[in-house]
Amino acid sequence: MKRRTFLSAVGSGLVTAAGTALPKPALAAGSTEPIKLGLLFSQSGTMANNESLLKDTALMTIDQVNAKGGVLGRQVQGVVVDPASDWPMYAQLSKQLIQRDKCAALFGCWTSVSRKSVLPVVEANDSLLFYPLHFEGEEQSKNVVYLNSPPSSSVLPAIDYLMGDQGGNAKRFYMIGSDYVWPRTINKMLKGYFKTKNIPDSALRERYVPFGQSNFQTIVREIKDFAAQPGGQAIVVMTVVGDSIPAMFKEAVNQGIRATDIPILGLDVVDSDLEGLDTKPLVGHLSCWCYFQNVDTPQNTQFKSDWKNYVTAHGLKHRPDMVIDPMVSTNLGINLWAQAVTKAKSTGTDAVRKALAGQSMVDPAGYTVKMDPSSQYLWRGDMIGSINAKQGFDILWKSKDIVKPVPYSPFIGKA
Amino acid sequence: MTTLPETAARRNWTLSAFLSKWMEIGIVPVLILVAAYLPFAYFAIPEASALHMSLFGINLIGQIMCFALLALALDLVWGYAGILSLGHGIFFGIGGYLMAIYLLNSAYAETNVLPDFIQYMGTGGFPTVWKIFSRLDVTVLITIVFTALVAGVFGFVTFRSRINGVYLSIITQALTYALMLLLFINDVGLGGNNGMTGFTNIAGLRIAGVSTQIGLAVCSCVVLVVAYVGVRYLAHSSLGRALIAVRDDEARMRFLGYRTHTLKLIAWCLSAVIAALAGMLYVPQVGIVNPTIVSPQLSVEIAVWVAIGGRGTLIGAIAGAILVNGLKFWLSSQLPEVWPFILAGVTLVIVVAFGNGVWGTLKAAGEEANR
Amino acid sequence: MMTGRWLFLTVLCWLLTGMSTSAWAATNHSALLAAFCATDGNKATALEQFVEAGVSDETQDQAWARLIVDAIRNSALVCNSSGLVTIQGTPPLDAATLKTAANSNPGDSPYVPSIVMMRKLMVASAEIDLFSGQRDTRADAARQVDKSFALLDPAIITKAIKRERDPDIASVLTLAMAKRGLGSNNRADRLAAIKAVAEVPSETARTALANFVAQDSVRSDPEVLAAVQSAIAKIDTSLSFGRAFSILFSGLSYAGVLLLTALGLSIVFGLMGVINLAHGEFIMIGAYSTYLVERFMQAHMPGLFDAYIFVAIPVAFVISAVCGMLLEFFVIRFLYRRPLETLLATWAVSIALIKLVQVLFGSQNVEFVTPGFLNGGMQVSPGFFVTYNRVFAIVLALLIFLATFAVVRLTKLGLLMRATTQLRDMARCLGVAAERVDRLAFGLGAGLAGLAGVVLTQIASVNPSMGTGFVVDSFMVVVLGGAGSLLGTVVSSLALGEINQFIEPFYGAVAAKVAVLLLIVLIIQKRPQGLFALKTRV
Amino acid sequence: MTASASNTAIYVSGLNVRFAGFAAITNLSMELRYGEIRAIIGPNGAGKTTLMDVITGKTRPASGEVFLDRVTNLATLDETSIARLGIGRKFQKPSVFEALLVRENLELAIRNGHGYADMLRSRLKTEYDQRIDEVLETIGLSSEGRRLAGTLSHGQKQWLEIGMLLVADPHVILLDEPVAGMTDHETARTVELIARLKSPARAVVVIEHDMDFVGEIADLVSVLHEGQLLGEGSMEKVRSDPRVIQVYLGR
Repeated sequence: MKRRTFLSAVGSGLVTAAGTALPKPALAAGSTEPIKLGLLFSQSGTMANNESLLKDTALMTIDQVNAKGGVLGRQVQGVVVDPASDWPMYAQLSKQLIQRDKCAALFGCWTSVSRKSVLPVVEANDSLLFYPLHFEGEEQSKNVVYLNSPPSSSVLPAIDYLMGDQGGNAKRFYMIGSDYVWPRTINKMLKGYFKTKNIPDSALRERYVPFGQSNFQTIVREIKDFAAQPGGQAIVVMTVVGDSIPAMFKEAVNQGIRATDIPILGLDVVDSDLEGLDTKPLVGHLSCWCYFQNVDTPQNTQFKSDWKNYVTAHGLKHRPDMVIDPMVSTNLGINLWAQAVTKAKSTGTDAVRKALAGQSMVDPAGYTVKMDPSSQYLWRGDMIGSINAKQGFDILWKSKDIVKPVPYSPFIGKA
Repeated sequence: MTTLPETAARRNWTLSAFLSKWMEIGIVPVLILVAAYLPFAYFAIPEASALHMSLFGINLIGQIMCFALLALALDLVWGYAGILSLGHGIFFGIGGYLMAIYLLNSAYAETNVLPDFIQYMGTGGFPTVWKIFSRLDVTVLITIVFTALVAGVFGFVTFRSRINGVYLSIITQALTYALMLLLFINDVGLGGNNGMTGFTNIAGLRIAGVSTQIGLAVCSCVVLVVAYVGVRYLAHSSLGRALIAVRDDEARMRFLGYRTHTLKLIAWCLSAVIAALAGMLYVPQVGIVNPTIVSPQLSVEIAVWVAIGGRGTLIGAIAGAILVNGLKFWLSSQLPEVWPFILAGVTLVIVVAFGNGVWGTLKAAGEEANR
Repeated sequence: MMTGRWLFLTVLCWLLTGMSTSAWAATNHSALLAAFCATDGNKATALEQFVEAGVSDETQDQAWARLIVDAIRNSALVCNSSGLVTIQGTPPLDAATLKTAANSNPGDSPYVPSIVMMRKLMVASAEIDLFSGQRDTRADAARQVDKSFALLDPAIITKAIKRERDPDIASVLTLAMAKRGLGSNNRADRLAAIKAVAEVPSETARTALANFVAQDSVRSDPEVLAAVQSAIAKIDTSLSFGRAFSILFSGLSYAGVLLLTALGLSIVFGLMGVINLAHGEFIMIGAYSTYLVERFMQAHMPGLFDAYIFVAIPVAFVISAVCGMLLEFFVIRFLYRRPLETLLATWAVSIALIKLVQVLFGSQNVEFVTPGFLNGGMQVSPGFFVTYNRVFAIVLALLIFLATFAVVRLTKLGLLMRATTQLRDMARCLGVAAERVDRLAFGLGAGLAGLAGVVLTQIASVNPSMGTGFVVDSFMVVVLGGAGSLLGTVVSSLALGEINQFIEPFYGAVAAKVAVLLLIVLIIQKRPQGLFALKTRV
Repeated sequence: MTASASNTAIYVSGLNVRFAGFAAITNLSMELRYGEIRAIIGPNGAGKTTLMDVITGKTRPASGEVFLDRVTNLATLDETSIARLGIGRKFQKPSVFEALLVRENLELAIRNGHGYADMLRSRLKTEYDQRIDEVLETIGLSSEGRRLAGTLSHGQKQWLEIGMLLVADPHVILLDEPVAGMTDHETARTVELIARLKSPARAVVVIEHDMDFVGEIADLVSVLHEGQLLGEGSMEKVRSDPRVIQVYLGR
């Protein structure tokens, strides 16, 4: 087989590394050596504090799977690497995980940019990347499993709510985001959506700040200005990420903005961003995810206590009493993968992909999530959370049932 | 380099002496051997054997070669003309981005899918300027010219107004920083923070293809060899000596009737072009280009590679780059926590204790032995 | 005639409310709660009932209503499936009796008020406060009611005005009532309202009028239209002044940051010629020292907690100064002859420091509890709102600069510093203990960076790599100002700060930064020695 | 020789130079002629070196003229162009390129900044090579040609620098304290060397403190004091000049 690879490669130059690298785990099925899962989460650099949460969640879940006897009678082993928040390194290490470590599948990435740098690698090697974050959508690869909602199924309901009576009939929208693909795409979609609601462009404003921007003086002043214009209630759709979130909130509070005057819908705000902030003046600002840790279900109580025990048992730096949506997504991802492998009786990409279609389970948010057979997106519930005085979110609104994921939003004019 | 054949007769052969004299030529066949070995190591040698190299490893070597090229470029201006540029990331970046534009063009030609950043910018297609970059050879040519032009303009103005030493370093760093910030803006139209990715083919070959990847790695080695030979020739011509003279006492050179800023400009532009070539080779191998490749961090790091290897010795620069990056790739996957400390420690020791780096020290020892 | 009608109305309202309240005391609270919790019931009306209770004369009703409204605001009120209504807490209380609740079933989550409801709640509790005993409470409440005059309940306000003893509060309330005239169709009311609203120009006032003028009934009435338009014009002018001031102000605060971060460098680089790429890390060290001080005081002397920022100033200075001297002793002093090597060495130090802090504190942002007196800000003039943390930064920057200037210009150390750093060999010959002076100078530079760190904890995010962002800027400031000239540093940071903030509103933060960087590079081309440098021999 | 002695090489008139306030040279006028060796003496801060800086274009005068051959105004040119006009200078502290070989130093001097493309061709023109050999002979470093200039003794460096002037064969040579810190033996050799520099087509200017040395070499001596010309003439004449004695020799 080596020789054939050699010839064909020389002949056409079109043989992928898959030829040599991937069949291994597929063939090895039934043997007793552990099945490897690549965990591609940064433990250093700007993304470290977020992604290391997911790394440990993944390891915890793998332990749980193994505790239940592993899959196909084999133990599962997580191979941890550190891309150090350096986007090209993600591509680099994903290659290493697939080709050198022969991982059956990858779990990883937080930012879209990291996913996009891994994408060509998993496609070239025909492997699977399980991606636990909500993101801009507009993408569908047979080599990526999307565990969180695309905007059209998570963001739009929240917008609708704010435009309704309960939300205060928002008529004007100030969109402030970090300058990269996720906010840009979200806002493009929103603009398309607002058109259908006959909201004039004069009632919209779009601003972007660089990553890690911490000075929001000018922006907040502009927001106050914007809100003072006639034409109805103004709200802020905030898609800034990371360091910028607390900075933006602080400045807004300092300049006297309250949710009752100008509500802020922070699409990427999770409990961890509120750590250390005095949230009393922030009460009422909103966020929307598929899961908030205050949701009251037995599954959630279970998951939260599992996490608490795991953190304390392994003496991890994380807060034991804080669980955020991406962690839940990671957990779901690994479990669904395990189910799929068991069903397929193989770890080969194709088999797993087939088996994955239609897999379902009950998630901590209380919904029965299920994998969309066509798009490889996960059907999940949707929630709107309202910041409370206790640095957390109260659940303001829940979708009745799981929402159909729409990868390609109809509101984004295709170029 | 300063010892000449006739004295070689009365050498007493020490290792350092041998290395310092012969490796400067010897590195050429070594690199060529590596280049020749790569495809062999992948295809012919069975996976079981220790000599076999995974595509991953080969790809790594390819990238490291690009860094070595980058270090070589910096050593030319720093080691010889005495210009410590903290802005070579700019030229690296220019090369990388222009290459990326070409790759996107050819990807579009194949798949007919526009990259997402073009889509959400809503321009509905590539800027017309990009059409020029639809062929590899043309792209390479334009990149060389363009880089030389940019470097030329900056160099001319700066050297003219006699900005040098510390000030020049700081200015170049500021410019690098500025460029990075610019590239982060999506409205600039180069993909912002995500940069550009999703390349499918280069010059008709599938970019992820084994032989393409190996080919690129080999190509990097070859370019490195060629660049090394060229730069070494220049360094040993009396133009090179003039550069050294400028480095050590620019004013004096003026009183000898030299237009020192012209001398510097020549070295500067050449170096910039080499850096750009490094970028062009680097991007298709990592499969993504984004603003971090013009981060001030990287640009300083290049200087560190050179310093560690020993500046003004070309081969030292190459050795330094290979050493540091090899270690980096190895360690940052093994024990990421420790890597920065090691790098810092080594740099400090070298800078404080052995001013002229590993190779420089070796050389000195070598000449000591010959005296 | 007009007033007559008002009088009549108010009397009527008063009678009504009076009756209802007296009727009130009898009926029990649980009915109200039931109404509020009823899935089909209208929460808004239920809330009004609570308020009525709150403003009734029965003190225990008042107290109860106050408690319930607060409970709802803090989303602590639970409508149990069992029909029982409880207030979350330990122990949970029965909302009706305020006795410890028998059992509140965990499955039931509290009622979370929507934004609209929150607005109502805000007014509601303000309205209740209007009847409290404390004057200040009433004053605040009045201001609150005035701010959201559109939502207030006229009956209650009139009642409040009637019994209000304090003329100021009363007048505020009357103003609020008058503003409601915007809603009426009576021209006189409208004109009065316009006058009332325009009295204190502000963004909200403008919004109110702008929305008002959008109505056709207003457009059709030339007199009102004229009035409202002139009012809007008046507001706009004062707002635009405010806007100009705010730009100047933010420029000033940006300049303050630049000055702080550059000051240390202007000594280390400007005077000593050391390219300290670890400068940013000294800033970071200063910030983390502040963090330690904060944690410590929170744990051991919570009483004085707010003062931690001042305690941190000397601590941060000393810690980073010591780090600086260590660096000088172990590395820099070997490199004074080779400035470019100091660049590499300090870079190495910086990455090591960053990693070290990452290992010790983790790479995430450390969050600071802002001292009370730095929270919020004040409306200086319409449209010109200054936040206290920025004022703090500016003031501190100024003080620190003056101190540094004094040290360098007036003290013996300063003299020795300038001597050694400028004519190293000469000073040595003159028997100046150059080594010690160098160390002190470098320490001073590092210490100043540390101080910058202290201030930055209040206005920027603090993490191990925070320093890298400041290095380039600081160098630019020093280079532009002219190496070794403290005044130059001030001037250049001022200029850069203002320019930057002037550009930002139009082209955004990044463009502003880039523009400034390029500008500097251009200036350097013309004046390689910076703005403030003397023409000297060689 | 007497013929050429009359024609002016450097013509300075009404020269003023200021640094941050203080006046280094005030209203100085003097002529340097071909074929003579001129010594310029004066206490520190008299403006000797500053004068050289002005002639070689290192410093721009506040006012006044500096002409070469009465035609080219040097005050408007930069160092490079002035050097290319054939004005060579030797600095006070030996400034040879220590990282280069002795030969390479001379090579740089002989190329005199012409033809960068040509410099890429490593081989040197044979006539250049011969010239360099001669000069090495003259400065007595023939056997040191392949040594690093940095390894030379102080005196040898001084000679090498003079050699660098010789190979370039300039019309005007300015020497700033050529024998400072030399042993008597070295000084003697330097005197010979400088004597060789003298030719009808060349003006040689020497700044020196060592009076005996000046006496040995100089045809004419100019005394500067506080940026002004105090006196001019033969050594004897100058020595006997009371003002000179008072401000300078007196001490």
